[in-house]
Amino acid sequence: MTVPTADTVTNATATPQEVQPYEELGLKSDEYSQIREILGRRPTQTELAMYSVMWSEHCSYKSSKVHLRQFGEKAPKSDRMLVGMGENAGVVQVSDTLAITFKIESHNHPSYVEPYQGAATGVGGIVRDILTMGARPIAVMDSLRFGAADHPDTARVLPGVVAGVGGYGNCLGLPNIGGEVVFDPCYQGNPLVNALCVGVMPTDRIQLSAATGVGNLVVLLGAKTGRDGIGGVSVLASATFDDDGPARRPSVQVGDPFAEKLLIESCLELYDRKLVTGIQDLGGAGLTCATTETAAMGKSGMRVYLERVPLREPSMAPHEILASESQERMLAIVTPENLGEVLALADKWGVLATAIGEVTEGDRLVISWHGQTVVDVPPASLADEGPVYHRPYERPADLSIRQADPASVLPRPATGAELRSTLLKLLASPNLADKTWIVEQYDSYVQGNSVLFQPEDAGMIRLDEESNLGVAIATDANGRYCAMDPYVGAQLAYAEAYRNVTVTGARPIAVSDCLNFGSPEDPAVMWQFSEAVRGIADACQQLGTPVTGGNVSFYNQTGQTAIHPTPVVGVLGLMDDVTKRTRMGFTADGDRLVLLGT
Amino acid sequence: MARVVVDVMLKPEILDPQGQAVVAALARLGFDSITAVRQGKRFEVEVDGELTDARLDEVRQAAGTLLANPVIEDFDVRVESAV
Amino acid sequence: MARVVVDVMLKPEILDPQGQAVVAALARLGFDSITAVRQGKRFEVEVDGELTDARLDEVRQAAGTLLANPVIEDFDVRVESAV
Amino acid sequence: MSTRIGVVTFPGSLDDRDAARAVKLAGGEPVSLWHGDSGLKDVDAVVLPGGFSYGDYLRAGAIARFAPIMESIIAGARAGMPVLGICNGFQVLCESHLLPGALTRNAHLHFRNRAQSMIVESTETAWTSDFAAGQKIVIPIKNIDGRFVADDRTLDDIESHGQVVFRYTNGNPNGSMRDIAGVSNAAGNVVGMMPHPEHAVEELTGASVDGLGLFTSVLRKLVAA
Ligand SMILES: Nc1ncnc2c1ncn2[C@@H]1O[C@H](COP(=O)(O)OP(=O)(O)O)[C@@H](O)[C@H]1O
Repeated sequence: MTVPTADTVTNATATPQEVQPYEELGLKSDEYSQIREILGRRPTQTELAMYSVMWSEHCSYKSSKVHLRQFGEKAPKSDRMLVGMGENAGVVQVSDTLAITFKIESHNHPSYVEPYQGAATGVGGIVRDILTMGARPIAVMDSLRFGAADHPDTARVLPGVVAGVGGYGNCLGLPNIGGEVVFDPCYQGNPLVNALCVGVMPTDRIQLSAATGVGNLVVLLGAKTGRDGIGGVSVLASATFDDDGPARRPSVQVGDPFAEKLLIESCLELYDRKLVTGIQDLGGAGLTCATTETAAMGKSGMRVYLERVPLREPSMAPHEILASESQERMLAIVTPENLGEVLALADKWGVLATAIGEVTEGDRLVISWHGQTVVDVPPASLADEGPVYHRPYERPADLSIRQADPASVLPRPATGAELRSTLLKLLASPNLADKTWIVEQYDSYVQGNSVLFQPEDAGMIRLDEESNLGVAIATDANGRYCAMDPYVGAQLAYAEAYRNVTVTGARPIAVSDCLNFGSPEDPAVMWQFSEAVRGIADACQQLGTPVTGGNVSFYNQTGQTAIHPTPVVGVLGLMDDVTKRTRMGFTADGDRLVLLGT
Repeated sequence: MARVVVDVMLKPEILDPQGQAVVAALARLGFDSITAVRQGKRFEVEVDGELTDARLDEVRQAAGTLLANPVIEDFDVRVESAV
Repeated sequence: MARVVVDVMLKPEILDPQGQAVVAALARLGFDSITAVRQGKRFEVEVDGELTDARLDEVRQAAGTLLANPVIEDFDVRVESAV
Repeated sequence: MSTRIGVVTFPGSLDDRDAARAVKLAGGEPVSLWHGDSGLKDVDAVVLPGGFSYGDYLRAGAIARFAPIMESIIAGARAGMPVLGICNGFQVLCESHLLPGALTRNAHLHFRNRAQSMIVESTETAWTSDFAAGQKIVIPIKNIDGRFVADDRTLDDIESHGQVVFRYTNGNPNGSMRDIAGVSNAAGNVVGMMPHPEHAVEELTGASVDGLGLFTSVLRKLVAA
């Protein structure tokens, strides 16, 4: 194969006037100018692709950052927090020797395009986040929202999503211990697929993502890199290939849970043998994100040789290799002495491992491809110093009208017959109906530690067979409440998850959230978002449980119509003795029923 | 009655974990002249009555709507002939 | 390099729930001239070097040992030709 | 000296730790065996655990069947060593032709996870002597390729020789022919079953403790031998 020439740093310096498709890549003209200013020249094509993905809403949190700060500022004091927000997932201490990490994340849009693979890779992604922290993943949950139950497209999306969540999680050997299924026409073109994973680790095995130690090697573990999920940067393709080059640019990622299972086992063995000094999973924005974030976190430089990256398709261009979202990959930082052992261990599990670069002096990320330098940037400018927006927000104009029409004005059933028909209507509603046909597609027994699972209000997992220490988790959300009042609605979701954990006997200690909203460019949506965040942060303070991590998903809307604001809240509780758990059902004849609360 | 075959294969650039697992197993078993395997689906479709152009078209449409997901798969429709 | 195709289908007497599900779904979608569907697997196998009889035999053996389970499946090996 | 029961880990095995826990709770000594090794470490019996070996790609159990360790296990099984295949392990044993029939996609095409009732039909095997014939037990199932199939002659044959070990009752969860949940070889030392006895060994986490019987049966037999 002859190597096509790439747009190099030298070339970029020499051709400042070249017109670049930054708008097609989703960058605003002031963002583009900012990039030129940072670099002191125009970006190379590869650099432009990297900035475009790293400065996207998805990676940079540019619209949500200013609001999310409240989670830190208002956080109640907790001496359990070993790792806070900022790393891949927060870590909380649960005993002298054990720590827990958990997080919830969305994979909404991909699940609409290809329900099975979208949902499957959503599970795969959150599991890698947990693995990255040094934890063994021990359970998953899924919080799902679809359009009307009787809409034909729901018949396409729902079975695929459920099969995908199950197909991936079951194959990894992760018990599914709970979740939600909600139907509402507002999710018709924007189903929500939020997956949660929880993992456990000895406190001395926590891993961080910083690339440190000049001379240490950067090792790529796992699957070969293909053209998965590079839809965003495909506009650059025409500049690289002539017309007969590869035409299709799939933005769909295909999951390989078997590869991920091997990745999990090999990484856990790497951690136990203390063979890595830093590690980061590859998710959105693939290698771009992993290299810039590890370098920025370590406040170091990095040198990467792209031609060493094992490719599924040899014709891939540098920007494609860097933007690829091929699944089941991790990036590890390894000392040169340990490299041999790392490669041998990976080989034992049948996992591909390749040294693709090294940690360097200074603060530049330099990437070459067949001897041509295609990237030379300060990594922090991509990872941490992206644009931050204070987007305008404004209370939606129709909110007062909505609020003027509360449930309390609806007619109440007055007779026995009316009551009966109301009850039957409720029982027949898809949102209240039995979910067995969904949850029985998920393995709830694997690992042999599932103490509570469907149909219980919260899932509970035993962590230690000797001490019977365990954790309970529940996720909840109510988009309709939030549409009426996002501040109170988010707090109600929080309170519900909190209660669901508490009724098992566990004590809530931490919160993770997944904030699903419409377009941040719509001031009404931005208002809903800011209110929901404020609601959760205030609730954290009142209830004394901090947010340890989460995820924001914007642009869940069709045309001008956004979904209901849907913050999903997951609460984690600690159970000192899982044999003392309280089940949901009646246990003995003659027991009294007592109603607590208002 | 006629028999039409629809072959559905993952697009070449889409990851095919099954094919990869198969080729690795074949190598372990010593079948080493086999260098690559891709796994897809084969549907044998029976069509009522004579195989008119319209009916064949219907099969093609069925393939594009249900048998294959064009986002990740290519398909090929052909009238079965003795091999 | 040569490409050999291996088709693997469930034996006719073995229930094929996938095929049945497909035909039911097609009927719901209004494709009613399709009366039966059976779903099997198609493997595209790349063979190194020239396709000698010995190499083709190797593929046949691979099909009988690994690609198909003779308890429930039949297989067919053929050299790919343009359609 | 305690009785050693090997539990094999293939790439993609999931219930290996659970099988080891069950062996221990029953009073045996679990010994982990690696797919790539060929020695059996002097174990007295072997459990092939559940999971998705090799991702269940191609066919469930088809690739694991050719793992190096399987040569020793096949030889041991032929020589009378007790072998239990659970779920994916059952699939591996059928693919190895140590057991008759095959396991195919569930008739409803879905993965199914539930606590399932079944009847113990044969107490003559190495793994079921602690049960009473006709005993009804509850054990979880969780699989997508669990539908047992074989031709009519084979089915008649194994029924007449008492090789049907477990039969589903109160509803067939996957369309298995003649409601078969587990079978044995003619000698009774090799048993395969889709339900997961290792997930029915503790009240706290299992659907029952009925699964312990399989492990206590084989331990009793081995001690007596
Ligand atoms: N998508 C899902 N994944 C896993 N478990 C689910 C899912 N949806 C519902 N469940 C579980 O099914 C049970 C019943 O759910 P649901 O009817 O929503 O009850 P509730 O209204 O009490 O939350 C709960 O245990 C819940 O965790």
